[in-house]
Amino acid sequence: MLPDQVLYALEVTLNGLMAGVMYALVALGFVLIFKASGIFNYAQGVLALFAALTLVGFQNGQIPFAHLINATFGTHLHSFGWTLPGIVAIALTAGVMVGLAWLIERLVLKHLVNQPPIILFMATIGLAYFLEGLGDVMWGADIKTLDVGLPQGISETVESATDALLGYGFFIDNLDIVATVVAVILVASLTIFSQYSKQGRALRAVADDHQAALSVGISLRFIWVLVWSIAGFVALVAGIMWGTKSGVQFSLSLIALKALPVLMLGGFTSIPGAIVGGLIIGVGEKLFEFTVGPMIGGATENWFAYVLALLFLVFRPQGLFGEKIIERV
Amino acid sequence: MFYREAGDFKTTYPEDAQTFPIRFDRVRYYAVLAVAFGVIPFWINDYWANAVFVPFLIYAIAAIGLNILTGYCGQVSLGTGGFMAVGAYACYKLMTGFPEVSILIHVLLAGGITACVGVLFGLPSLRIKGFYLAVATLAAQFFLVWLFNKVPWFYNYSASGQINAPERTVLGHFVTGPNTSAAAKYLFCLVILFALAWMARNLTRGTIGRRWMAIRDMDIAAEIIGVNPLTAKLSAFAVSSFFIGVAGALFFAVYLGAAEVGEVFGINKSFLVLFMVIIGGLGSIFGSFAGAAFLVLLPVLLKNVLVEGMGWPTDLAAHIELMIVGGLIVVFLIAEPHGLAQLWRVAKEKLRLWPFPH
Amino acid sequence: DLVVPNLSYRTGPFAAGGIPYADGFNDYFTLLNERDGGIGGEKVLVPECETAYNTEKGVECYEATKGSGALVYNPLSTGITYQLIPKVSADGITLYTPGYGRTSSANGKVFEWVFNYPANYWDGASVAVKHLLDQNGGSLDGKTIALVFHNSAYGKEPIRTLTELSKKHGFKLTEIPVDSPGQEQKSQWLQIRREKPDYVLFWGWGVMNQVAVQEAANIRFPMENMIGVWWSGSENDVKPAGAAANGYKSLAMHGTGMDYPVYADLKQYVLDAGKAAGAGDQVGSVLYSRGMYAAMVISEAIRKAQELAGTSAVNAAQVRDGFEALEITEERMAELGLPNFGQPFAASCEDHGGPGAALIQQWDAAAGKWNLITDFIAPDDEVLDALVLEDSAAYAAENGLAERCN
Amino acid sequence: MNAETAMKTDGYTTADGRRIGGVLMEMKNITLRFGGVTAIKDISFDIRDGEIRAIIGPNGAGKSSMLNIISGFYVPSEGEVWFKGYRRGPMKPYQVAQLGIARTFQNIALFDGMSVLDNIMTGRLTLMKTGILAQAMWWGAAQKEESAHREKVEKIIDFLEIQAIRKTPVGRLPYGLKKRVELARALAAEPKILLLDEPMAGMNVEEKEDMCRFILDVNDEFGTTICLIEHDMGVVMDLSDRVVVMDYGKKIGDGTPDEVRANPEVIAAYLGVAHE
Amino acid sequence: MLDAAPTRESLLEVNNIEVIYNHVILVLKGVSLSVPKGGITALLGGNGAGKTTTLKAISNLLHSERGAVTKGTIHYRGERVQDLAPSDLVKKGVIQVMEGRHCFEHLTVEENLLTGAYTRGDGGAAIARDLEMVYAYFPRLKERRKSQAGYTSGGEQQMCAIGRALMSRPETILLDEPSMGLAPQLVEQIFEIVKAVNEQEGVTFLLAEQNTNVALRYAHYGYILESGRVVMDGPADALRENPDVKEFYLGLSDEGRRSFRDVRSYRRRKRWLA
Ligand SMILES: Nc1ncnc2c1ncn2[C@@H]1O[C@H](COP(=O)(O)OP(=O)(O)OP(=O)(O)O)[C@@H](O)[C@H]1O
Ligand SMILES: Nc1ncnc2c1ncn2[C@@H]1O[C@H](COP(=O)(O)OP(=O)(O)OP(=O)(O)O)[C@@H](O)[C@H]1O
Ligand SMILES: CC(C)C[C@H](N)C(=O)O
Ligand SMILES: [Mg+2]
Ligand SMILES: [Mg+2]
Repeated sequence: MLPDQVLYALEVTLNGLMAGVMYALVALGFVLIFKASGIFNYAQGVLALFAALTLVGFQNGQIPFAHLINATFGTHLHSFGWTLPGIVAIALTAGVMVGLAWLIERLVLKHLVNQPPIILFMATIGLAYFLEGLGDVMWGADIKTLDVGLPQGISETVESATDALLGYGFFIDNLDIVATVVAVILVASLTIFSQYSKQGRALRAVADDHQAALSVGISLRFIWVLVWSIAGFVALVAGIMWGTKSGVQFSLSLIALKALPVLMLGGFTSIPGAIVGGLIIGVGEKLFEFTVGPMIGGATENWFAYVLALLFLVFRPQGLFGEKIIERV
Repeated sequence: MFYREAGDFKTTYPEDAQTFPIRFDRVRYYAVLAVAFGVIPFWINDYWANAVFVPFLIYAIAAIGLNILTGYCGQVSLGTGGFMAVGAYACYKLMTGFPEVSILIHVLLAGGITACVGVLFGLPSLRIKGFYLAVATLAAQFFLVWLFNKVPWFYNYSASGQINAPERTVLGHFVTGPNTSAAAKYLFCLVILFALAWMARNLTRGTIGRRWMAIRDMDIAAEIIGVNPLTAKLSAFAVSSFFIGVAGALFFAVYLGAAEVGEVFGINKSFLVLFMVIIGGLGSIFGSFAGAAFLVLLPVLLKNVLVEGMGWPTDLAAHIELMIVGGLIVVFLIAEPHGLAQLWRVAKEKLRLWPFPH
Repeated sequence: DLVVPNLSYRTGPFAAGGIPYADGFNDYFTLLNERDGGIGGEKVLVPECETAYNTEKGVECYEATKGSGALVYNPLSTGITYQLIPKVSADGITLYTPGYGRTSSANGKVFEWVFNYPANYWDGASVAVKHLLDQNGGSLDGKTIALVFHNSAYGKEPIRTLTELSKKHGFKLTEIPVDSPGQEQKSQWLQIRREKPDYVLFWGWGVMNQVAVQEAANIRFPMENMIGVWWSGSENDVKPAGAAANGYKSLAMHGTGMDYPVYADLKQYVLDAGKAAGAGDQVGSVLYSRGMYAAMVISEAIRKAQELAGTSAVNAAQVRDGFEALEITEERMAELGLPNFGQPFAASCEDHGGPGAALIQQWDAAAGKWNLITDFIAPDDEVLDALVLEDSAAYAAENGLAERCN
Repeated sequence: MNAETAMKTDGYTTADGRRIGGVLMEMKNITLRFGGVTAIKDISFDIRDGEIRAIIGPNGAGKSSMLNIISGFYVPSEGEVWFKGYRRGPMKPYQVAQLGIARTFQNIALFDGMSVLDNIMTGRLTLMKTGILAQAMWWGAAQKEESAHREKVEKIIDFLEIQAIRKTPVGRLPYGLKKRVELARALAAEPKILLLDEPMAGMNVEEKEDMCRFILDVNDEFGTTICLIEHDMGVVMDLSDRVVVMDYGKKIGDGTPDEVRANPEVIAAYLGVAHE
Repeated sequence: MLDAAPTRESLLEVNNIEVIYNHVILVLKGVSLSVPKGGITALLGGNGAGKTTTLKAISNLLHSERGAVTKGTIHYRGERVQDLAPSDLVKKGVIQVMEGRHCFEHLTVEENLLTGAYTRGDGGAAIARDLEMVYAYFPRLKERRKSQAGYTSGGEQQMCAIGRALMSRPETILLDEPSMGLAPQLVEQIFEIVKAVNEQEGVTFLLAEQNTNVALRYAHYGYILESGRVVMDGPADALRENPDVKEFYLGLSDEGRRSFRDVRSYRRRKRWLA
């Protein structure tokens, strides 16, 4: 039998992998948009929050903007009084995300064609603020429980299996297992889409040069609506996972910060990079917290991922699978 | 023809290189100075100082600092909050360690210490570029905040982990602590801002500024024509961090009086200052002022209008405020990606032609 | 008019807790205004200012509202409290921080303007340990207790007391910090799963609460061995975990639920009259009750001040005197429609901290309610008093303050 | 070998009577590979003091890559670069610039955010010395230095006739003027060798004539050695003293314009028909 | 070379347009052009004359540069096209090859070419055939097909940009300085391609060129732009015979071509309108 410390480390590693998958789900949305437009979309986290809020709102039959309406008209509206099954609510929310993508293109991106990346980045931060406010005004800032029927809690199967095998039952969260399956499907299908389809090629062209893309007849509008819709859908998936885990409320948007180091490590433009980066970061930070954390006072996870990614970038400035930064004169 | 430069001829190069080559601008500049130093201190009260002027002055320093790094040298940094924390904690340690030394020296030293830390975290910029660098600077942000939260030496082992600014005076007037008068706070920050802004202007119009801008616009070409990227980038990190450190020190010592690192110097601060720089205008000192003023005033204004004016519940007002701020940022970027400073320049160009359209 | 600003947070990461508290706080004053025409005939104004639980915004709110004749502040944040202590002392405005804030401000000799009765964090830590002592036949020798805490001024508060108590009772204390906001606590709970502490004490707030309860359930930590502070014991914190949260315990400073006579009035004058501060769906919840409790104490202090000053239009200094002379008795609470709601206490020049007793409540997931499982348990003053003296003395020295009340 | 003397000894006189000095720069057996692609294969040639040396060849032949090697941006996979008689060790591009090698770029590389004046001033960065503190204070030294260099730059501005656009941000300039500003920036460095990568692309005849004039004058007045890549054979043949011809990374010709023009291999690979 | 006489039917009609950048910089001051169907029309003029701006105004790429057409109209096949999205214009058959190449750096050469076929719906086989055609025109591209465009040489990028436009099977191509940076042989070759495509496929060309000499040899009609105005236009052969054009744009004086070395003084440009 393996010594305890090794078993613990193994358990931590496994859980790190699972946490990594959860990060990757968020990172994926970033990658998509970056790949397709060179925009570093800070609003991705808020998009996930917004999706989750909308989902819960639909599910519980909440009346959107009830608070605002009540404050202005002195009414007492709260709920339509119905509850929807999870799958219907998810479909409706996906529709909302497409609408949102369309609006974002209309109102924001369209006017910022050909601007330097930092301006676009700032615009997405503005967008993040706006959406955060909108989500709260629409659905209220109180905490909500999200339940679309995903299993949660320790996986008995894994525990008993490992217990029988190693004499120590590993802890794995059922939700994480579901997340892994979903992430694998997402990554595979998105990779195929972007690498081998005509639209995928157009996405990458747009990221390189807006003007040139326009000049060959690629419709930025279409590409952007498409890609923001997909990113919105990915955000919805991330929102469901994280919302199930920790409830739907403001902090959900902060998961974006967990996704950034993943992104750096994997490379901003690589879909598989998001998942590999996620795994490395997940394992890295959990193992670090497990081994070194206790010696230096713990709570290292917030920065460790970043420092790890930073050190890595020093050796490979475009991340693991990112496109090489072209340096020519 | 409201705005004219005709008849303004320069006969020497220094004259041509001055900050406000046009007489009209120069006059306006002196007028602003006169009001800032001669009128406002006599009129200011606690509310105006704390809600508007002091934060504006301090954020302006930070914004100039970040503008040097991001606007002039092209290195996007999201670590501003962390660097401000360095300034604040350095200042705190100095104030408590050497109570007999003047606070002014402490503030400047705090800037110096921040500059050193900034250089350290600037080192990766030699390899890492663009958004990769921007995200990488978050490592500084999170690590520094963690450090100050974790190592009790930094907060003098206080139970809560908070730091409190002891009372200090300059020329016999309190400038820190609860007994500080509004005017003293204001003037102290104003003087420092004035000196730093002047220095920033000098740096950016001279050789070093050109090095920075060359790196910003095209780093490879810059290196080929003889700019050493190492010294250029690191000097930008150093100068920028110095400014940000001073801002952090003032923010803690003069404005807040006490601080808890994760709260005050969190990532939101980084974004806020970056916003100021971008809304104001990248690569423009004036823009830093404009951006700081805009983002300090806007929430105050919105709060007053929405809560007091329209009587909305605070939460609704706060959410709507968020929407408005976010929306305005987007609108501004669309209207003029080069910021308020550019808007101002275009307005001047139009005025010059006025009443003819072109 | 009497101005009692409400520095609340209905937005940001901690809104879920801030909203019910602010609702309770506001509704109680609305009740007084509607039913009694205010306090002593003076209407109470409660201008609200949004802090988002952010210290900087909190200070801004303070500065923005203090000019309007504010009498007392209750910012609902330890961080903001620390910032405001020097400011209120300079400005001469009372700071009331029930169940949070700087613990040593219980020492009225040093903190003239700050009150934190009826209980503070050190009391809480001590009560929790006492409860565990009771359960273990009076000895915790050889046990381990893990403290899972919000990595901020707030979360760090109990550490000093617990360290002291661990020496006294021979248990081993493990500190496990969680960075704000704390929606990812996997490593912390894996650590707990590995180290198997006998008990977990929990100092959380915001999303951190739900995640911790959920994760504790996930690793099948026995819920009845986990005790949260009173800020980690609201319905919001346990409901998301569903049945798994059953048996989770937390401290409480007061009763909860709709079984108090005051709710009849509240319903009549406030809720049904459409004057409720919030959506009205929080009434009777733990945090709503707490907001109401704070409002009740403040209004009683003002009443006392009016009595002392002989005028109903009291100023900030007079209100402070009211706080210092305040006495809340069993009878008074019954009169107010809150019989047995909280512990009776009386303040004095030295004592701004109250008796510090607390209850233990336990979550019944099936019934969806908190059950009180103990009576008020008094803290271990023997240990605490010394600590309070030490900490407040340090503050006095730092700020060159002379002791009062001598 | 005493390179210094070798450099001084040989030399030649051009058809129009200019005296060309010894070898200033020598490329020895340069090979450059990018992954699988070999951009340059074993090329050697020299540049003599005071001459106008052209590099020509079809697209993708490796001409720009050669300039990049000279200016230190690419490191040759094999081979040596000799400058002023010494073998140049591994150097960063900015160190090469400090040796007195300035250049322009095929895809204009101006600093878009700066005015024309500032762009040209950047050319002088290698010559400016005041410290950061002095600059922050704008003390005498800093200001004096600034003015002195400004004067030099103004001369170049006059010389290239771009006075009118001095304060215009370069981003707004049309292509041709940008090329001229780039030349000005390179000239401002007072280089020993000036490397020009297609300085006349995108110009009409008239503008090319102006540009030629500038190049000749620089060469004449300042004695600057010039190494130039150009696709306009008229310009190359008229201006240059000697021409290197590259094709697919190999050198296929080297000599005076007349020799090159007559070289059948060059005609086949590049010129197509014998050029006028 | 002027044997292929274009039809008289005008395909593209630019009527007195004015363009302003950044709300203040007036660049085109009333430019009118008419591009006949099936013809090759050249747009000539010195640096900064406004050739690029004119082409961008036609293809609607201005607004991404903060420029706007503030006056005048642009009609394509009699239809007003000013408010169309650039991609719709491509669908209508107008494609532009931008000045300064603008290849997609991170895409391989082949992928670059394929993006050119983005708007086409006529199936993979046809696209593959055209790809072979482009490779036949530019063998160099075939060699570098798997390299990222960002790492190819200037000339290779230029070929890539032109090939990309051809891939869209356009009706009209707007070519901005196609000869820039290309070896002389290739310049001729490109114009031969232009001619071939024009003659065999009836594609209409509007090209902005600095290389007046070549341009006028291949074009049917020419416009000369100066400081944002059309200062002269006419059939190409007529322009070639014009003494001013000869002197200023073709570099020919009465004695024929001068050596560049012999230009001893800078020549003051004669302005038709200044
Ligand atoms: N950094 C690089 N990575 C990969 N390949 C490169 C790189 N730089 C140049 N090449 C390749 O080397 C070859 C030579 O390129 P170079 O730019 O030197 O050509 P050139 O002679 O200047 O051509 P042109 O006249 O078209 O500018 C080209 O095929 C190019 O694709
Ligand atoms: N984005 C812009 N902002 C401001 N001015 C511009 C902009 N683009 C071009 N201009 C100005 O418009 C004028 C015409 O430029 P344009 O690029 O159309 O000339 P061109 O004829 O194509 O010149 P070249 O042959 O050098 O390419 C120039 O004076 C230039 O300064
Ligand atoms: C005041 C309470 C709501 C608890 C809070 N976390 C604090 O700061 O103490
Ligand atoms: Mg080249
Ligand atoms: Mg052009």
